[in-house]
Amino acid sequence: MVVRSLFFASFRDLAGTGELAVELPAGARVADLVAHLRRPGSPLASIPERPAVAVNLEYAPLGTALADGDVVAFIPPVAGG
Amino acid sequence: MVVRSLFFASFRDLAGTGELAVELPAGARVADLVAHLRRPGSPLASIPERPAVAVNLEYAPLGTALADGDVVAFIPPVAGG
Amino acid sequence: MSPPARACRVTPDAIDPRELLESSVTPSDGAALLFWGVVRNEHGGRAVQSLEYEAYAEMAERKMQQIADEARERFGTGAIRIVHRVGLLAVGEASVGIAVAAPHRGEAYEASRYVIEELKRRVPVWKREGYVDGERHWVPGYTPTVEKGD
Amino acid sequence: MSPPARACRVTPDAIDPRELLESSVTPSDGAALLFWGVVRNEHGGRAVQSLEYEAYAEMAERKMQQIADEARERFGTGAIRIVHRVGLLAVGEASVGIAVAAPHRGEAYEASRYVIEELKRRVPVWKREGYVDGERHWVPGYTPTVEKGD
Repeated sequence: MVVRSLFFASFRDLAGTGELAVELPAGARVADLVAHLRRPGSPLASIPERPAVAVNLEYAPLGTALADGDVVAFIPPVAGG
Repeated sequence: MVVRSLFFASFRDLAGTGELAVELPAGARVADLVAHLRRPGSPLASIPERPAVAVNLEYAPLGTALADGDVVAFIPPVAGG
Repeated sequence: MSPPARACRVTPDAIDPRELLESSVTPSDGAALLFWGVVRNEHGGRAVQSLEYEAYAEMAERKMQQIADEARERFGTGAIRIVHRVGLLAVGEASVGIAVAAPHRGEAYEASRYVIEELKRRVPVWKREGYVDGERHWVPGYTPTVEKGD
Repeated sequence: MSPPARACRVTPDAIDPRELLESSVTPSDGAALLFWGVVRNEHGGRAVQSLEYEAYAEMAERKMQQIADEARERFGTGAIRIVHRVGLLAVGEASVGIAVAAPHRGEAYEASRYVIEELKRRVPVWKREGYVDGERHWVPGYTPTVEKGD
């Protein structure tokens, strides 16, 4: 399956892009996507081990199972207002 | 001496006017002006015995001594906002 | 910093929220809070059609300025402006606008609340409600307390 | 009463305080409170020249609407509208406007404070400060907490 990964603010600066399509094995969870992005040599290797993540517009725990086409946004610490 | 007495809102409705010039003996206090206005037969006979009063734009106790030309405003309960 | 000239006003004109905010905020402020009092369609269970505000304008402006100064000192805010409208207002129109600018938002909330509560207690303004049946009456309010003993 | 369509928005356009207030107030409201967040000229002792706001707009609007709905239910207010600006803002410009209408003022103060505090904790918006020397950096913020255990 393929999930859309979105990066904002400082995470986008690291990634060098706002969006990546990532292929993952069936049954993968958010934690697997995080591990994939943090692999040694990845531009996102330095993101937190447990980043805040939203799946399809809602904050979601790292154990959340992913499905093909899901949109997974990586949310650095927020600073609105 | 003569003081200017101002009436607002329900007090003006009672007085039938917004302003009266009142002649008072030298040494008169606010309480004397109130007593004068509340005398039997006066249109203002029904105002409270101890109304809120401002002398020259500041709330003032009934014992305040008056001087010629003072402006004494009778302040019914306020309801701004 | 001293407040702008005529920071507190009684006026027959409609209140402009943008002007109130922009004339209050300075570059060192991070927030402003605007209290916007509006005419409701009912009071004490009775349908209100209009509200007529009357003020002892000269004293009201002085009292509003005193309250604004107290709030600025007590809560450490930036500029505070208070505009109270007089005359005949329709339901939904603003009767009072209070802008409080501040470096940080906490002070703005406290000062704003202080100003509206004190305004209702001390500022010589009155309102007369007009009902749908044509009757009118003065809304009972607070009797201002005179600080010094009498 | 349900809030007006698109009560909560992310926009690159300047925020209009009058529109925010007037679209929130209904005839049964007696007060509205407008929180107005503005760009300050300094942060952590450093002179700020501009602030650039970025949002995950679709999710930010959804979160702002959730917060508005929570506040309406919790404090019993009328309509709540939240508009957050994105893009490059100068000192003094408004980054966020929050209008809370209510029959009585007490609820408006509580709900307004709730909305701005929750907005800062949960809404996916970021800001990058630009200093006078040309340097820029992302302002450290809150890490949103995920409610369900992971």
